[in-house]
Parts: sequence; structure tokens; C-alpha cells
Amino acid sequence: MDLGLDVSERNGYTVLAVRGEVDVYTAPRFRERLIELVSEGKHRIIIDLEGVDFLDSTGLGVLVGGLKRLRSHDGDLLLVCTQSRILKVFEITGLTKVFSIYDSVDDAVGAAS
Amino acid sequence: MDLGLDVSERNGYTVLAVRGEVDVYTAPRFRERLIELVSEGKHRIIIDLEGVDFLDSTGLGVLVGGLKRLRSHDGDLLLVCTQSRILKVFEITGLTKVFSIYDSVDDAVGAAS
Amino acid sequence: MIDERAVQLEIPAGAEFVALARLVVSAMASAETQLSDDRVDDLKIAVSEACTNAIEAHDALETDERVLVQCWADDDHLEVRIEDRGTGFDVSNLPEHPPVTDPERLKFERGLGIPLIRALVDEVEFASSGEGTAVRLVMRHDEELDGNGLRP
Amino acid sequence: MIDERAVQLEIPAGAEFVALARLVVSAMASAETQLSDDRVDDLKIAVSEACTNAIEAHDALETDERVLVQCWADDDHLEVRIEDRGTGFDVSNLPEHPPVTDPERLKFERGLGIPLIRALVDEVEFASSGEGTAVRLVMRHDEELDGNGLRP
Ligand SMILES: Nc1ncnc2c1ncn2[C@@H]1O[C@H](COP(=O)(O)OP(=O)(O)O)[C@@H](O)[C@H]1O
Ligand SMILES: Nc1ncnc2c1ncn2[C@@H]1O[C@H](COP(=O)(O)OP(=O)(O)O)[C@@H](O)[C@H]1O
Repeated sequence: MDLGLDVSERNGYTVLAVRGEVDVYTAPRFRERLIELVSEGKHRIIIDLEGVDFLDSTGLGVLVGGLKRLRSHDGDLLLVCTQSRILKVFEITGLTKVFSIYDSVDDAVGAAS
Repeated sequence: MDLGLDVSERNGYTVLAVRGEVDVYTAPRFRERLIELVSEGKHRIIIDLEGVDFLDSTGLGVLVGGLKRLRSHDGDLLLVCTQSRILKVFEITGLTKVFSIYDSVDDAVGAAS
Repeated sequence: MIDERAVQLEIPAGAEFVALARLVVSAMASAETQLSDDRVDDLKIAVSEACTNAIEAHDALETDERVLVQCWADDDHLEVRIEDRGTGFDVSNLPEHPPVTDPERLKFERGLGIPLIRALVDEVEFASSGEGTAVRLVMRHDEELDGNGLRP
Repeated sequence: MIDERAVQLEIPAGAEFVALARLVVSAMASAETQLSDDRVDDLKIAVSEACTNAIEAHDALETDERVLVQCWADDDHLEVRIEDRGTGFDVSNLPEHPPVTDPERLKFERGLGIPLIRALVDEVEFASSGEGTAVRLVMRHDEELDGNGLRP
């Protein structure tokens, strides 16, 4: 199963675009990439979930872990997601209150700066 | 599993466009539709396989049966197929020698008239 | 017990096989015209959570027992059973997490699976012992839900 | 006998479940980076043929026994076993069809399944008795084929 992880830069933010299915099998790669970015000094990260086909609690765990790690560096983690089936898992778990979720990378960058 | 069977008319030919997977489960519907057309007096039929995602020997059986039925009415059965994975099963079974296979419905109509 | 029309998938307790369980259940569920795509998606998540837990419970034991996923469609519902031979657990005694508004909440990257399952399916039942765990998930057909919503 | 890393799918002997067998095998085969998409497609057809035969062999008996599909990846090949509890048959004694150039050929709408299986997979083995039939399909990794092509 493929998990796509593409990194780009945008207005001082690092954008990590995730593609494919995030579950117990693929989450470790996602987690490692995120930790790698943080340790490279990228402390303002946008995670673009628009290409994600599936995400369960393992994926939520990676995001929560990432947010915690970035906060401890006074950094920021923003999410981009408009897919209702993905937003639903954030809503059920109450994580919409923990994350800032935007409709597009542009919106996220705009709101933050 | 969905099998799409769309009928249209084209230059005196009846075109049956098949979509989806043709296997032991869906073939009976395909076979019935074909028999129906023949008994409605449609004796010049083009079967368009371009929308077919999967076809095994059960599907080949429906086509052979259709050709036999049409020939007994002095009719004609032409196939449209460009997908190599579908053409492959015709080649292996030698049925490329039995059927006239065209690249498009236009080609089939053109070659026949 | 298991319906003779059930489909059964047996997978090794490895993370790479959870996607296969989702695939089989979602193919079965999609064939049920009375379940909307949204509800098939919900069921996929619940199955993924239950299989993930099953596999983690096997990891803990370092056993090479396998995980069983059974799925069948009844007149008015679709049922999925996920069975493992892992450690077992006490479902009535799971740790409580701080509310999401509490900054402490961020300490918890886990423990979201069972709450998700409960929210996403119409019925869930856990049967767990030292021998392993069986999770039963039920999705009632949408027609039924639109009607009187009685349990079968 | 069956590898502990095998995935096993058990389906009722109904035509509607053949698609599920194709789905599972093709997901397993696609995960094998050494098998090209074309060869995964070939394997799907072979599995479909074998499952169709298995189900028809059960129909003949009017039994509600189930069909077993096992699939596992080895170092250098992918292996699929399809087992039924149907009538069994004598694979060395199948009817011969007239050549395709003969107009008589059109009398035969059937009997294309086993020739297709033989042409599409790298190795096939039938074991059949009054108890039922087991078909073993092997797809060797493309690397292996590019090399000396020795059987494992
Ligand atoms: N099948 C199972 N076997 C053993 N323990 C389980 C099983 N399912 C759940 N548990 C226990 O319940 C806890 C909570 O599960 P869950 O809500 O899915 O969150 P998580 O798996 O992220 O911890 C797990 O950590 C585990 O201890
Ligand atoms: N699993 C099986 N159990 C019993 N008989 C079988 C089985 N597979 C094949 N056969 C027999 O071999 C014949 C040829 O099979 P095949 O080449 O697939 O063509 P078809 O199924 O279209 O007849 C079948 O008609 C059947 O009699």
C-alpha cells in the first residue's frame, strides 16, 4: 500500500502533503517523516490531508504527536482538510477543537501570517 | 457488482456497450440482454467492450454464444476493443480468429458497411 | 453461530494486512445497496480500528496466531466479527482521557479507537477473555434506520 | 502445508463471491512490487477461472460447502491455492475442442477456463478426487523470470 509524503515550502511554512491510506501499517513512515522535519528545524508545518483516502485513529495519533512536538518548540501545526469523511473522525474524537483545520494551503498560510 | 449494459443505434447497427466486470456472476445478465436484442430482430450487433474492466472465459462464452445465434439469423456480431488485457484473452483462446475486433464503434460500422 | 453465507478472511497478525480486512468488508458492504457510501466508510474505519487492536494484542504476546474477520449480510443488517487470540482486555475499565479542551489532552496519542468504533457503527459488542477478544460490529440498513429504528 | 504468512479467504459457493476472491488476490499480488500490473491482471483471470469452476462443481452437488482461497508471497513467487469440495474431475481427460478455424468451434461456449489458466500463470497444478479439487497457481517474480528462469 502506497503512502505519499511530499514536502514543499510555502511562505515560511513547510507543507507535508499526504496521499493514500494512513493506518497502522503506513503511520510509522508518516510519523518518522514528521519527526525528521521537526529535527531539521522546520517548526511551522502544514499537513495537507486532501490526498488522503483513509485515516483512522493511528493517523490521528501521529497528528496529535506532531502537534505536541511542535508546541514544545513553540512551533505550529496546521491541517488542510475539506473531505467530510476525514473531518468526521476529527469531530467524533473532539480533535476539531485541538487542531486548526483549513480549506486549503493558501487559507492556512493566510490565516497564520 | 455493477454491470452496465447500454443499448444505442448506429447506422443500422445496434450497439451494446458493456461496462464493469464480466464474470460468472454478471454474465447471465449480459447473455439475457443479448438474446433479448436478437429476439427483437436486431441482427447486426456491435458489442463495445471499451468500458469492461474484467472479462474471463464466462464472458467469452457469452460472446461466442451471441455470434452463433446471430450467424444462424444471417446476422453479424462485431466487437470493439483496444484494451490489451482484454485482447489477451481473445488471443490466448484463439478467438481473435473467430471475431472481427475493431478499435472503435466508428471503425466497426465503417468496415461493415 | 457463523452464518453459512458469511465470508471469512483469516490474516496473519501483521499491520500490512489491516488494509485487506478493510477491502473485503467494504466490498461486502458496498454490495449491500441499502448501505450508503458514507456508512460503508464509517464501517471501514471501525473495522480498521478493531483489526489494529487485534494485531497489537498479538504483538504483545509474540504469538503467530491469526486474526479472523467474518462478514455477512442479513435481511436488515450487515455484521462483522473480528476475532483475535491476543491478551484480552477489560472493556469496562479503559482509561479516561481528559476532555479535549484540556491542554493535558495532548498527552494522549492513543485510546481513540474504541470511541471511534462506538460512534461509527450502529451496534458494537466486545467479548474478551484471557483467550482473546471478539468484536461484533453491526450496521443496520438505512431503510431500517429511516423506519422505527428497532433493533433486529 | 499452508504458510503461516498466508491470507485465507473462505467464501460460500456462490457466483457473487468470485469478485471478492479476485479482489483479495489482486491486493496481495499488487503489494508484491516484483509483479507487474499486467501479471497481476493475468493472475486475476486465472483465479477467477479456478473459483468459477470450484463454484460450479459445488452447484452440481447442491452442497453448501465453502470454497477456500489461500494466498501467500514467498521470496521468489506468489502462490494461490483454490480448494473446493465439489465433484472433482479428471484433468488429464478433458474434451478436446475443434481448432478455432473450424466453424464447428462455435458449438463450444465453454472449456476455455483451464486453457486460460495454463497460459496465464507460471505454474499450475490440479489435485482432484471425489472429495474435491485443489488448484495451485504460481506466479514467479519478474526478476526471477528475467534471470535464469529456474523453478524454485
Ligand atoms: N482486541 C484487543 N485485545 C486486547 N486489548 C485490546 C483490544 N482492543 C482494545 N484493547 C485495549 O484497549 C485499549 C484502547 O483501545 P483503543 O481505544 O482502540 O485505543 P488504542 O488502541 O489507540 O490504545 C488498547 O490500548 C488496549 O489496551
Ligand atoms: N474444480 C473443479 N471441480 C470439478 N470439475 C472441474 C473443476 N474445474 C474444472 N472442472 C471440469 O473441467 C471442465 C473444463 O473446465 P474449464 O476449462 O474451466 O471450462 P468450463 O468451466 O467453461 O467448462 C469443466 O467443465 C468441469 O467439468
